[in-house]
Amino acid sequence: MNPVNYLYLAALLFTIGATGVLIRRNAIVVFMCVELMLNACNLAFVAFSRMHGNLDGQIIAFFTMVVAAAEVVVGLAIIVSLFRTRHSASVDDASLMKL
Amino acid sequence: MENLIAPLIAAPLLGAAVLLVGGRRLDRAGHWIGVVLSFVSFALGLVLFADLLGKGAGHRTLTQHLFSWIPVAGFQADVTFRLDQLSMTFVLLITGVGSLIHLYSVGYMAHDERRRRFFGYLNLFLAAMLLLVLADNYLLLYVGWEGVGLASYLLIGFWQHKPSAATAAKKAFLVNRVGDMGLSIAIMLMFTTFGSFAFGPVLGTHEEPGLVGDASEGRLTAIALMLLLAACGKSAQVPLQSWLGDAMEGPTPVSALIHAATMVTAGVYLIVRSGAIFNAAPDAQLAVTVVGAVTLLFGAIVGCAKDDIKKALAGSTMSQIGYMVLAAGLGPIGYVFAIMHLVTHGFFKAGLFLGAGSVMHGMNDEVDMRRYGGLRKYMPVTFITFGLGYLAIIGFPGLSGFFSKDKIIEAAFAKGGTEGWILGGAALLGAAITAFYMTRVMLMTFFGEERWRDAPTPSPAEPSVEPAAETGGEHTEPHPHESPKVMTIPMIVLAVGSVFGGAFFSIGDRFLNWLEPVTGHDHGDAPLSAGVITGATMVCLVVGVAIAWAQYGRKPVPAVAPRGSLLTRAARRDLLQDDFNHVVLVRGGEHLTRSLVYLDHSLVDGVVNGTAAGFGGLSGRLRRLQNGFARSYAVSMFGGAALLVAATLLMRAV
Amino acid sequence: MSAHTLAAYTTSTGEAFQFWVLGTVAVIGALCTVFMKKAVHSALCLAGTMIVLAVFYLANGAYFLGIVQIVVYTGAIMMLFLFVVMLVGVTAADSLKETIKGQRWLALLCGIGFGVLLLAGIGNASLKEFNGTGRANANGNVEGLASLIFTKYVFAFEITGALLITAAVGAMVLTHRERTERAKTQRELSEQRVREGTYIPPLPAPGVYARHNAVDIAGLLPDGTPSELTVNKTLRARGQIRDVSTEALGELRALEQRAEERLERRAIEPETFKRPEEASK
Amino acid sequence: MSFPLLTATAALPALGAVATAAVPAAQRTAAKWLALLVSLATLALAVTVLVRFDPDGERYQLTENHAWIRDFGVRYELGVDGIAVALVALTALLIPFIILAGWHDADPLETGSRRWRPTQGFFALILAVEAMVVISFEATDVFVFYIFFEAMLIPMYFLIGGFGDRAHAHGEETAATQRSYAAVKFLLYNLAGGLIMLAAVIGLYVVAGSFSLSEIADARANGTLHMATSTERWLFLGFFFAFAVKAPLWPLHTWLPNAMQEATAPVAVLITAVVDKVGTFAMLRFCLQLFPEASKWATPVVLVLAVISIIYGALLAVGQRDIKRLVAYASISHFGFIIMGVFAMTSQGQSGATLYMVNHGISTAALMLVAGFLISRRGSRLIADYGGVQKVAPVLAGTFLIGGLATLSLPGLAPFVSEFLVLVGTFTRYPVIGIIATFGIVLAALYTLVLYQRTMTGPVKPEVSAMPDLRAREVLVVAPLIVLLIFLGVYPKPVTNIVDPAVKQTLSDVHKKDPRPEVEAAK
Repeated sequence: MNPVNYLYLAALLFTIGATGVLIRRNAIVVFMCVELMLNACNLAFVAFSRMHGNLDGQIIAFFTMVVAAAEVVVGLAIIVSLFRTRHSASVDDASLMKL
Repeated sequence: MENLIAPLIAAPLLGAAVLLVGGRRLDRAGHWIGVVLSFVSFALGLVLFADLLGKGAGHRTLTQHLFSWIPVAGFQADVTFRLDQLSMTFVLLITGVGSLIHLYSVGYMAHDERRRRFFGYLNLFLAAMLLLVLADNYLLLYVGWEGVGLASYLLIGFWQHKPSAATAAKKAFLVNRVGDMGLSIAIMLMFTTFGSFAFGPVLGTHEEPGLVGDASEGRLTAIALMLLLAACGKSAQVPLQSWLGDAMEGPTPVSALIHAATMVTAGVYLIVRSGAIFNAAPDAQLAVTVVGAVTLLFGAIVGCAKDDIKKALAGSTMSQIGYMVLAAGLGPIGYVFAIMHLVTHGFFKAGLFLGAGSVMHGMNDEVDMRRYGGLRKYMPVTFITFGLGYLAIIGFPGLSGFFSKDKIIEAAFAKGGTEGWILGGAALLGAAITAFYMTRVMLMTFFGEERWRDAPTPSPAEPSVEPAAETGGEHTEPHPHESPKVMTIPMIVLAVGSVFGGAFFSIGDRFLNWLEPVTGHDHGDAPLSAGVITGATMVCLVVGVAIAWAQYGRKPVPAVAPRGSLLTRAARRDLLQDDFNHVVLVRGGEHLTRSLVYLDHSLVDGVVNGTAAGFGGLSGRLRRLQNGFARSYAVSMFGGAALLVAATLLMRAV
Repeated sequence: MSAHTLAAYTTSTGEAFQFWVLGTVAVIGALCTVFMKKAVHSALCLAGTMIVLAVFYLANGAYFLGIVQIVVYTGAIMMLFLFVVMLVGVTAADSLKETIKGQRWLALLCGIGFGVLLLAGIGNASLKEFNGTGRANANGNVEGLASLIFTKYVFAFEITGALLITAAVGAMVLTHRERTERAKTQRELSEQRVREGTYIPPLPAPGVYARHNAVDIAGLLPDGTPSELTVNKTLRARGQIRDVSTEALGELRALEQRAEERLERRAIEPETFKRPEEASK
Repeated sequence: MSFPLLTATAALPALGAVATAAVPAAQRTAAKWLALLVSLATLALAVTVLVRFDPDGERYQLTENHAWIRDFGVRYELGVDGIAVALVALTALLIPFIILAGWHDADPLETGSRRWRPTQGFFALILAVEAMVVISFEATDVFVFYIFFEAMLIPMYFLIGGFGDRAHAHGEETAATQRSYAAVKFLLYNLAGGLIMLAAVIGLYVVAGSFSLSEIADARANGTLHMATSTERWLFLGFFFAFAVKAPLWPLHTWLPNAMQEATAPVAVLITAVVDKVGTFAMLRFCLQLFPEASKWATPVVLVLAVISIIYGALLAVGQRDIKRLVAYASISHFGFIIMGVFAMTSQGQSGATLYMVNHGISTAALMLVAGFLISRRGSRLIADYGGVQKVAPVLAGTFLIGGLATLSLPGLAPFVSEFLVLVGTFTRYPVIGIIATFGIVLAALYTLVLYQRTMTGPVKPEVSAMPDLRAREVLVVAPLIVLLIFLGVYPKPVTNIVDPAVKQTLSDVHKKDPRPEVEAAK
């Protein structure tokens, strides 16, 4: 099997995640989809590191995870406070800046 | 001596300035200032005349250069005056008749609270008219030309509170403007052709010819025709004659001075002055004669039909000027006689108008001749002077009109060829008609039974012109009375002039010898002898008078105008030519402007506003995209990303 | 499988098998993540996908990452998600039906387009050379990473630490609600209740007047209608209330009829008092 | 170096504007007097310029030249030729009258209407406009000219939009909306022109590598700077468009009637008599000097447009019901004459055009200001609302008539000289166009006399029966203008003497000579 398939898989997952971001209204699910996209990227990085035979790709993936963790923490906090104030976790309700 | 020319103009100009700027404090003495100043310039004129007579025939030309007016590169217009026999003649006529009419106006306008202003305008007119005849180049003449137009505008519309007067004034100015257009184009043509428009260089003098000789005939014809157009405007010749009738809205002295004696003859002056050009352009000359002949008959016919005494006289003025223009069109044969008739006409027509004014003065400003009748025993002086003027104008042997008009008819025949016969015939016919309508006026006014006794009110058909009629509906039984001295004296003087003027000029060809150096003269070969022509004229005269007597002397005149034949009705309406103007020019113009205003708003402006509206709408649409939903923004982002990927791939591919 | 075999251009059939099986699972999981109605289910599907990915990491010789993926992601982050879902999600059971016009179609269009493009890109990318992580992992994957992190990427690493701290603090700041006014006393609360006309007495226990005394069955009011008050709020939100009141009502009506027939008197109109939940609404 | 006279002429009103604006709101009258004094002082300076200027001397005199933006070679370069001097003098002359005429235009309404801006602003803005106009007449650096040519719009915008007629036919609200419409229209039109010009200015810099008028002109003259024909034409069009909007030339004229209709009479005078002159002046100075060949190439089209403007403007003036609109369209017709004179490429035409700019300034000022006095008395701009004014207010009527006669260019009044020069100048080279333009004379008489007849003559309307005659202040405004009109009509030599050498220069720039009279040509 050609390991390029990993890349195809990554692309597929990324696209799915992106579509999810666009069509889901629930902020938490949207977040999950973002995570999915990140993971897809990580997969791609790992596959690349295997192709090039050095570990830099994995390093990047590692950093991605860390950043993702931080992002999730903050993001979820935001969702929670948003929910507290507006009693809804729908991204469509967060449209105060619309004219 | 030539330094007196400027004061000649300055005097009345000063008067105008003082009277118009002076304000109410001059109301009491104002009119006398005007009179005095006009007499001053008359006196100056006499002095200069004496001076000219002192000189030899060849050197009777004075020029006074004041200052350079418009000096631009090749275009040099100076303020220079030129006094030769021709202008001298006019100066005397203008100042002389003018002064008399000033005097007359003192009495005539006695009851008008704006008399000061009236005299201011009169003085302004004198100044402008003098400038016109004394100018040394066409541009300066143009100034005077428009100046008299302005004065006439102000004076016709003197009783501004009457819409009819205001309209008449406007009409006069506008029609004149058309003529002025001709004059200015003529000047431009001269400048492009000769590089100058001063009399000296262009026309030359009788010893050395001017630049005219060098120009092509076509160009000269063009210039001449443009000058003719100008003359038509100012002298109320067909096709620009329509304003003169309405101009009678003005006070009668104005009609006498401006619209009979002086201003309306300016056209003749222009043609005679530009003789050199016309001589070199025979086609143009023919046009001039045709215009003259047509107007001569036109005016006469109109004169026959009018019941308003002033309008009848206006018609006659038109036709008399027709005579002059006809003569002027004949070239050197006729110039002198044109001017001579102009002068005599100045006398008797002014006299007639003053007489008419005096009649109206005594008749509660009634102008409808059908409400006159049998006035001879109530106002004898007026009757006599008016009668003398009447005899003069119909060319009663021995009176001035006889000499001048007879000469013109001779000259017309003398032109030779068929056109000579046609023109001469027209002139003869005109003489007959003149005799008819003048007799008609005479009879209706001074003879017959007194139709004013049972006159209830001024007939609405012919609204009376004078201000007293403004005092609304109540009409007092008129009790005719003679006018005061201040009015009768000028009439008498003018009557004298109209009796002896012609004889004085013609005997020994005084006038001919006087003018000849300027205008040049040659005796055409008349197909008929002078005697025959004179006889024919006499016959026409008798016929005309007889018909008039048959119609208005024997039969009583109906107090209300009968319906009359088609021609009569047409003639009452100035031969429908006003209606033509109204339908074609006025209506058409209104529609044109209205549609243009609409176009300007909807089309030219619409494009602009349309663009603005378009942008507004577009931005409104674009605004919809910002719907405030984070996800739709995300979609666009994602789409953008997709596009970027596509772009990169494409770049890689190629 | 050893590091040397990985160096080969083609991989072992074992890995191929594993890829195809687990890959399918991963894709399905991802799709479920997107299309599941309830947030909890999405979370679980995502967790599944992530575990699969962890396996793939291992297969690609990224042992450390594989473990971290399991521990950190599925272990920590996904659990965090679940907590938040518990905090929030109960009421946030959102329908999948779209509210923004054309959003879904646009999204799908973009998604498909993007995916196709990516795949095409990878397809015609020249990825012929393929040297495995054998040499890189010669002396242990973790050691390899460590030597890189603490040499080449040390600054980035340090900064990451700062980032994490900041994130933690930020999260606290965001979520921690500062109490501005003193807590209300019992009395004040009761007074407030009275003033607002909410349900004043303590809530009734579930199962009262009911056939069962289960938690998810609403108790019945004297007129036989079920009183939602008796059921836990969360269950109510989830709509997990079993309703047995219909037959109970039927029986009640029958009983009343019999009573009327015997006593010849008109039925007492059940006096309807103001429903607390109505008042609270 | 000597005292920077030209800078002073522009700087004085600018400072005056600041000072006037700074006067505390309480002292209205003080602000008015300050503005008046400043404008008079400026007039004095302008007169000194006029005296110091030597018609037969250098082309550009009293020059000042300092580096400004070195990177773009922009220099603060001032200098006046005969044409500029005349126009600077005109501007400086008119402003005091405008201020005096607008003495009460910016007083707060008794009816506490908030739309009325404070007096200080009004007069400050007028002075600001004066400063900018003056400096754009003096600038010999294209960039400097462009800056002030555009900056002028800002104060004008506020003057038009902020101050309308006190009493408006229908309601303060509609008045305000119409005002703002007019102001925005004015701004957009001129900005559009300005932007195109900006492009051309940049293009010119790219081609010529300098903004200095004299430098470029010399380079063109001695062939060191050669422009491709197409380039020159495009640049010419860029400049010309802006000036044609400003002038305005048909069909870019529609902003003028709105602006003049809505603005107060003094501001209307400011627009048509002062600001618009910059456009025609700039055609003469920049289009012809920088792009002689292109100018000649465009001449036929421009002349046709000019003639259309003449006839079209006059016809529309005849059709107007609103006094100010009528004057506006009359002005469009007159601008047609000016542009025709400029592009006739004859010394008569161009001298006439320059003279026309001056005379038109004075005559329009006279007519429009009197019209303003009239309107302020009756509180309506509609001709139909008047009638028989002559009876109750003879002096007003008289001055109005004289203003009208000047507008129809009666011989003896100043405009006649210039108009006739323009006509002759055009006729010598383009007879047909000259003749068509002559019809404008008749139409001018038509609209002027119709206006006079409808408003001043006829029976007195009850509304105007109590109308007061001109007050001392108003007479003080009108009388000098009328005197000037008569004087320049009888003795225009002072102006022509100054203008002629400059015109000769311009003609030599475009390599044109006056056509010789046919008689000589024949010999």
